[in-house]
Amino acid sequence: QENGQYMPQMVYRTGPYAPNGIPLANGEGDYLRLLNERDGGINGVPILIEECETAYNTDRGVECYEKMKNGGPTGAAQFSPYSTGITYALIERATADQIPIFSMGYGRADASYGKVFEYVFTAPATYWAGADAAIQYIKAEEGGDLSGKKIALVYHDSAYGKEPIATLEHLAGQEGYNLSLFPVPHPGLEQKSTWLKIGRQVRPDWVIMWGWGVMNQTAIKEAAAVGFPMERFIGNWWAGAEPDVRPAGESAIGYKALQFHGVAHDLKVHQDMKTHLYANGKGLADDESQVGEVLYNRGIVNAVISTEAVRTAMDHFGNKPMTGEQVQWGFENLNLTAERLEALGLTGLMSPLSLSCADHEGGGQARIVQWDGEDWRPASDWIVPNRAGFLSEAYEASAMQYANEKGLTPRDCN
Amino acid sequence: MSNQLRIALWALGAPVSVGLIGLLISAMPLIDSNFFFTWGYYLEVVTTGLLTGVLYSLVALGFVLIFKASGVFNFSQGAMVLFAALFFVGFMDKWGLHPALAFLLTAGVMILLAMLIERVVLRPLVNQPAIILFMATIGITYFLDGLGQTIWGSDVFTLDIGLPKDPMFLMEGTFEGGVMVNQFDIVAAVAAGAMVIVLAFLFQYTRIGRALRAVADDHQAALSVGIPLKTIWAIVWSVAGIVGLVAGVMWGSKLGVQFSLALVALKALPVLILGGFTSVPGAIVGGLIIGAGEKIAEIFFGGYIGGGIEDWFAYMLAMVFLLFRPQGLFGEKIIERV
Amino acid sequence: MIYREAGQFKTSYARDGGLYPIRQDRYGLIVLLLVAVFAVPMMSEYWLVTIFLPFLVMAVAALGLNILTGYAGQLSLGTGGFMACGAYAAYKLATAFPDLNIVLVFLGAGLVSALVGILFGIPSLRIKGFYLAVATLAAQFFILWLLNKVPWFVNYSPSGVISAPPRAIFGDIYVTGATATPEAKYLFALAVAALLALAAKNLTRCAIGRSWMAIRDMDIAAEIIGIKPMATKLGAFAISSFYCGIAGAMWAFIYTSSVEANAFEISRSFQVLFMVIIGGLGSILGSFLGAAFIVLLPILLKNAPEMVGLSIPVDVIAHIEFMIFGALIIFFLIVEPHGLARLWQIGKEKLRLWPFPY
Amino acid sequence: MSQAEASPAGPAPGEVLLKVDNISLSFGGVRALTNISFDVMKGEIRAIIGPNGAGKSSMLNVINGFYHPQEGTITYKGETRRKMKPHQAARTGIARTFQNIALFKGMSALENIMTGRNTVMAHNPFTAAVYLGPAKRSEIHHREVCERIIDFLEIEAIRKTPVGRLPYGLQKRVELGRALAAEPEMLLLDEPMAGMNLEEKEDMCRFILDVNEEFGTTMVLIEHDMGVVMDISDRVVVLDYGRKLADGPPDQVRNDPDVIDAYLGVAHD
Amino acid sequence: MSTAPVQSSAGEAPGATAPILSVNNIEVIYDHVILVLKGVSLEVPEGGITALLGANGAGKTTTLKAISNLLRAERGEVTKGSITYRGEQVDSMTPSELVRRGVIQVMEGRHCFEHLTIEENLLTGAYTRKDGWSAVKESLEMVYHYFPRLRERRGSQAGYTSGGEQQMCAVGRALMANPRVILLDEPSMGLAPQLVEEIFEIVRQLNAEQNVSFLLAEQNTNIALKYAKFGYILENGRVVMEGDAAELRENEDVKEFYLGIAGGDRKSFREVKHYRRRKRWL
Ligand SMILES: Nc1ncnc2c1ncn2[C@@H]1O[C@H](COP(=O)(O)OP(=O)(O)OP(=O)(O)O)[C@@H](O)[C@H]1O
Ligand SMILES: Nc1ncnc2c1ncn2[C@@H]1O[C@H](COP(=O)(O)OP(=O)(O)OP(=O)(O)O)[C@@H](O)[C@H]1O
Ligand SMILES: CC(C)C[C@H](N)C(=O)O
Ligand SMILES: [Mg+2]
Ligand SMILES: [Mg+2]
Repeated sequence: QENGQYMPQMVYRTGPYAPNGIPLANGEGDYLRLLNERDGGINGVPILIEECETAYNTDRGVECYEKMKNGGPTGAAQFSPYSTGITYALIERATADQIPIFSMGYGRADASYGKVFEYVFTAPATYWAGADAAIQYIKAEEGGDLSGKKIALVYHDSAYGKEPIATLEHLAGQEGYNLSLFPVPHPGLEQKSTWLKIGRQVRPDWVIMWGWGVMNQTAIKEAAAVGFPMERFIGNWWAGAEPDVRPAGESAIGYKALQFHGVAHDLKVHQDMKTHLYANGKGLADDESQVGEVLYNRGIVNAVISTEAVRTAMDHFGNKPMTGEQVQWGFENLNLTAERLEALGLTGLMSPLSLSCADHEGGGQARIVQWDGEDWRPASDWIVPNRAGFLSEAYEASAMQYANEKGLTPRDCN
Repeated sequence: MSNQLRIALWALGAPVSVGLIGLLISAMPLIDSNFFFTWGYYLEVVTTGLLTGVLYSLVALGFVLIFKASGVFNFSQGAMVLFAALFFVGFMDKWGLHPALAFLLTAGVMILLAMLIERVVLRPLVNQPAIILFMATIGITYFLDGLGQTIWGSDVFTLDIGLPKDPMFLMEGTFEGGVMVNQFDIVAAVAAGAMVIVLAFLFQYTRIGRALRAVADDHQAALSVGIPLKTIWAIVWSVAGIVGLVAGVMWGSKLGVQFSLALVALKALPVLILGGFTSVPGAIVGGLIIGAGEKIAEIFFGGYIGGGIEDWFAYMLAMVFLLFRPQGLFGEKIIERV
Repeated sequence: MIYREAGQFKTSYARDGGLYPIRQDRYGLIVLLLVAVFAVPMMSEYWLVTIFLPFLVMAVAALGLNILTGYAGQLSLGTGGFMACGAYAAYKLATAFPDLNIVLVFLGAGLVSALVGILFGIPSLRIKGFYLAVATLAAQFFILWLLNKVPWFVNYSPSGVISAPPRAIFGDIYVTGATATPEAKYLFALAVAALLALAAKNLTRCAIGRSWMAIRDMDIAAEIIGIKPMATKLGAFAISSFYCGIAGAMWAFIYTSSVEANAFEISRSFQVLFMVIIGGLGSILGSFLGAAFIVLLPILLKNAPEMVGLSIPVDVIAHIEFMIFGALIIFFLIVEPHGLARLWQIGKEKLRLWPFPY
Repeated sequence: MSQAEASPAGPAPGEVLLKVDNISLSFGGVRALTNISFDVMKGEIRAIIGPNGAGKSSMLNVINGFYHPQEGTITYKGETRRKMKPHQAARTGIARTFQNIALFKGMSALENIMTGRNTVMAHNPFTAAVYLGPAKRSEIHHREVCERIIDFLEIEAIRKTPVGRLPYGLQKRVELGRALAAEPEMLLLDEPMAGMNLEEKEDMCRFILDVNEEFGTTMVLIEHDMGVVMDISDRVVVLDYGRKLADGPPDQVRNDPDVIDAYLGVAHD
Repeated sequence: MSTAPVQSSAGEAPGATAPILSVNNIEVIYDHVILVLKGVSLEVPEGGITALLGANGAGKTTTLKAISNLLRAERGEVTKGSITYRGEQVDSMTPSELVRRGVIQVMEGRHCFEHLTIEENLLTGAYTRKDGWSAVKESLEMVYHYFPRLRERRGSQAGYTSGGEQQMCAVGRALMANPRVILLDEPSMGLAPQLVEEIFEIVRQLNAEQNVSFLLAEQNTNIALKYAKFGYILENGRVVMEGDAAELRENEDVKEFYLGIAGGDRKSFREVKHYRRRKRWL
């Protein structure tokens, strides 16, 4: 068997979510390839890359997991399922198999509580943190007072879309706004009634969307069709990429979205991609111009965090392929400082991050960006989610409930 | 009762029932003081529903054609819509062809496809039970989904044939805020309507039409009187393919062209059973009822039970109608004899 | 030559009515079971968990649908909905009564689904054929919606995801939950599937099965010779949903361990329908063959290029897999519209005549 | 053939088993039956004849509850009924065969015949699923009954053949077997001999007569072969365009000028 | 039988005139395993009426379907031998081509189009005709003339007509194609006695006036031999006897097994006390 660090990728390049899944997978894959091409792998250990198609489908995700978990000399370093549903399905298995699940900006928010969820990592921000950031932004836009305002949540009617509800409800109690909920059944092709109701009856001050796939572009089109102002329409970070706005054309101009990383096209990492991969025809994307798109960048970020976790582990355990258990250690001791990011050519794309045994989220920040018809432009500063306050309490409470149900005893992190 | 008569009755009865339902709903604020109702809004909901319904009909139409003509429940209609749309945008975007040319070329592709399906799938399966043919069309579905995407990829294509997209406000004098309708929907509805009328004529009043119905009843007997199944099937599937193309263009410019487009077929199924598998006008009437019904239900009542009820509501609505007319509103009566 | 029944005389109706009147078949089955019990668990975890488990679970679902569609002739696309019922009912039962034996949990889940099945079977008294098929989609969509909407079903978990609590049989052999070994899960699923298959075989070879088939083949004539359409159809719905419910519970508890309602969406219903049709309508064996075909084929297709050393991008593989899958469905239908089970039977007939062609 | 009326030994003649009174049935504009009345005595073979489309089959459908007449009553075993579901009628002892063979195509001959016994078999899904025990006993018991019917109809060789593959004549025979399996008191036969050759018709007649003699089963028979009708029936009703044209013993009917006109064409010997 | 003009000699001996249809030693298998015809040969002379007789399951229907190429739709196939129509191999033609060239089959068991009205059923019969609406109309009138009952029920859906009416419809539908050769499969089944006579009269008339050839599978041996000129007897997938209709009628075996008049008189059905021991030519 080939020697190297086995880094399997779960991707969806087919099915209803393919338009969003493809750039994600390309970004992640390209970064891994870049490391191999440019640096000969991680700390000299080549990366063994394998893709498995899940079609954003939970049982195929499980199948991929089972197929790949023992790959390579040491088994899978980590899994990034790119689906909240798959994440849920894998948490127990992966914990039993001692393989980290890296659910970056999705999955179970309470998994940030590392004492219970040893093998799950949520860096840099969870949905709960995201929801909080969105409300903070709205509050600022409304001049600091939300009481009596109407906010609507349009969400993918699945485990994913339901994640922010509790947070938004909690904040509604605190801030005094009115929350109305609009579930959109998968895959979200038909949203006429949702938007007729929003645009002509409820007429909320703001709409937040937790959407994915076609649902996003359909929502933007329908919102435009009922004349809802794009400036007051905020998607979460999975509803704020080029495939979501481009199909809506002109009408998407002004649409906003939450991001946990920056917008950037010409960082060093992108240049490297072009010179080391695309110049030799080794890039995954059809076209060089796709390097630097939002989801592509997100794929890079995902790969950066996971490979840096591997590197951290290697620094500790030695430069050889790491086992899942060792990578878990790497994640928990990951400290991506500004300098490190600069060295990786990522300044502007990522903010610093530091994880620990107890905190698997790492303190990421979020910002609002806006679509101008050509590109995304920052529309706010970096927002710090209220982790010091209610969020960490909520994580702990929810995680403890999980522990109780499963009969787990939280570990001691000191 | 003849179909013509029934259609006339519907034409009269529909506005009346829309009004009556409106009256009923307008009484809701008596029960729930937060209930939102204005006549303008109600009309908006109804028109939106009707216009969406017509688009469902357009997809349902493809099903009807093939069912009527061969007794095959063509599950691949949705895939054909996607396939046609993929080729259409593919020709436009990747090859840079003029829309009209792309349309013609795609129509050609669909005809080719129809001939292929006839040769490879239908001919060897002649005289097999309906469920087997149904299954075969599911096979076709997979094949087309795979083929279309292998050729053109699974990205979203934006399909813009220059139809207007902005909302339009009617009757602003009568209702506060006017009644908002979508121009695009109107264009689509007109196209669908025209299509239906032409097809209804073609199939009801020509020699071919009769032969098609004969084939649907009994393949073997149709063969025995000399009806060339080969040609008939190639024709029908071609027409269904072209209907699929039109539906693909309409839905594609609404939703963008990508995999999920095939799923609009699921929205056409309740339309289909409500109208009756065998009736072209039924597809339209069914579409209107389902479209308006599901929108009214979702918008006015969905909130009470958590929302997102459209999908099953359409099916339930269709089922309720079926309990009274098991063959659908305009379907051919199911013959029960010993 | 090998397959000769000559010389095997049946001297009583009891023997003739036996499960496998022909000796070769009987021995074949025993060997198969022995292999399944002793040899298969030696295979790799990957095989057990991603191939054999879903195969067994889906085979149970296919048995259920085959009873309804293959035997009783009621075309249904609501299988996913009934499976979901079973999964959620099992979850509720298991969490509400932590001490309840897992076998009873499964039975209970089956019964709940059976009730739901009866409810959604009522339209079948009036609606037939494809109209019924589309009407059963109402069940499919409604059940999923309901499970998604009412938090009680998921014990108020905000995500709507249920995950199987660990449960054991014979005291300490865990068959569900994270600590259960793949072997234990597999053997448990095997036992459930085998028992259910036996029960299905029994049901279909006696009076009940005959009344189902009568309704399927010619409902009016069946009624005229005295078969009660209502009892028969609803009975078929009930038993079919019972099977599907257990399959759903197995899916949630043994196979994926955690599900959201979406796991049972419409494509699941279609998947089961494929199994039934490809395997053979009205055949118990067919349910298994169909399930094997539909579960194995995609995995095979997905891994085939790798096995022969080709590296093709996953999306291209996925698309080609679609195409091949579709083409194979059509191919098999053309070769034998009555399914794999019939192909098997014809094969046997040929063997019997061998070496003569007919 | 002069002994037509001399009913063979059987239950006391004269006892009316079935009486239809003033039955009228129409479908939209089509009047299938107009004011039909006749009766069937216990143990007799009663033929219904008439031109095509006269309403014969419809009459049988009325008797076993498949069609519901707009007017008129049916009195069966002394009980008058108006509307009844076919399966209820079957449970009162009425069995039938069909003009267009209505066998269950997916089953073997034996299974078809066993299905005929459904009205007398228990249906308990729980015991059936386990099979051993009560279900098995019942299966075997009923199987024996059916095997007797199979012997009687001389179709031993095809008992395991799927009926779809059988030639027409044998299918008709299996259908008769299925009806007999219900041990009916009254058997409605709709053209049981259509599509048979002479030899097979003779066999069929023999079966009908034997059943009639042995079990005293009352028969209502529709047939276009006048030879058969005149030879084996006790009394004949003639329908024409939904009306009753004549009713009486074969000899009388065959010489009735109206009947000759409307149906027989020429006097039949 | 006074009308038979010039061609009356056509049926004398097959082969004397070129046969319009000839079946040479064909073998038919259903479902790849069920061998049904084991070498059947027969000929239909131009302008002849040929009867195909035999017990149930002998293979009459199968033979007809092999000729009209409908076998494929039943998953049956001709594995040996050949069938020619006017010297051309039939198996290269689709059923619809055959109909266009004048060979049409009336299928056993009626097979009407249930959802079409009687009149629409009849009109589908004229699908392949190219000679204009008025000619079709004429044929329609002719069919209605033959079967007045059909005229009465012209507007009813065929599925709701009586068995006999459907049989008339099936025969009428074939006549609408204006065929040269008609393969009639049990035309008399389910018809009232006077209609049976009528159907055969129609056969004779078409044969005599328009020189239409017939291949006739019939259980009613009596009447079939009365109208046919030549007959074949099929048993178990083989032709066991053939000859002029008149000859066959005199044959003792035929008399006994098919006509039921062995030893002089016809027996009453009531008196057939013993079951006949079947004698078969094997
Ligand atoms: N369900 C129905 N709907 C409409 N018309 C019907 C229906 N059933 C029977 N008819 C009509 O009623 C008349 C009588 O039909 P029926 O089947 O009773 O005739 P029959 O005497 O059995 O004729 P045959 O000897 O041809 O079988 C026919 O004209 C038929 O078309
Ligand atoms: N589709 C089929 N599949 C299998 N076997 C068949 C099929 N059709 C006919 N057979 C068999 O072929 C044999 C000949 O049948 P065929 O219908 O040709 O007989 P026939 O002479 O027309 O009889 P009948 O007088 O009953 O119509 C029969 O034994 C029958 O069981
Ligand atoms: C890319 C995905 C992780 C986003 C997705 N909608 C989810 O399941 O959370
Ligand atoms: Mg009749
Ligand atoms: Mg025949």
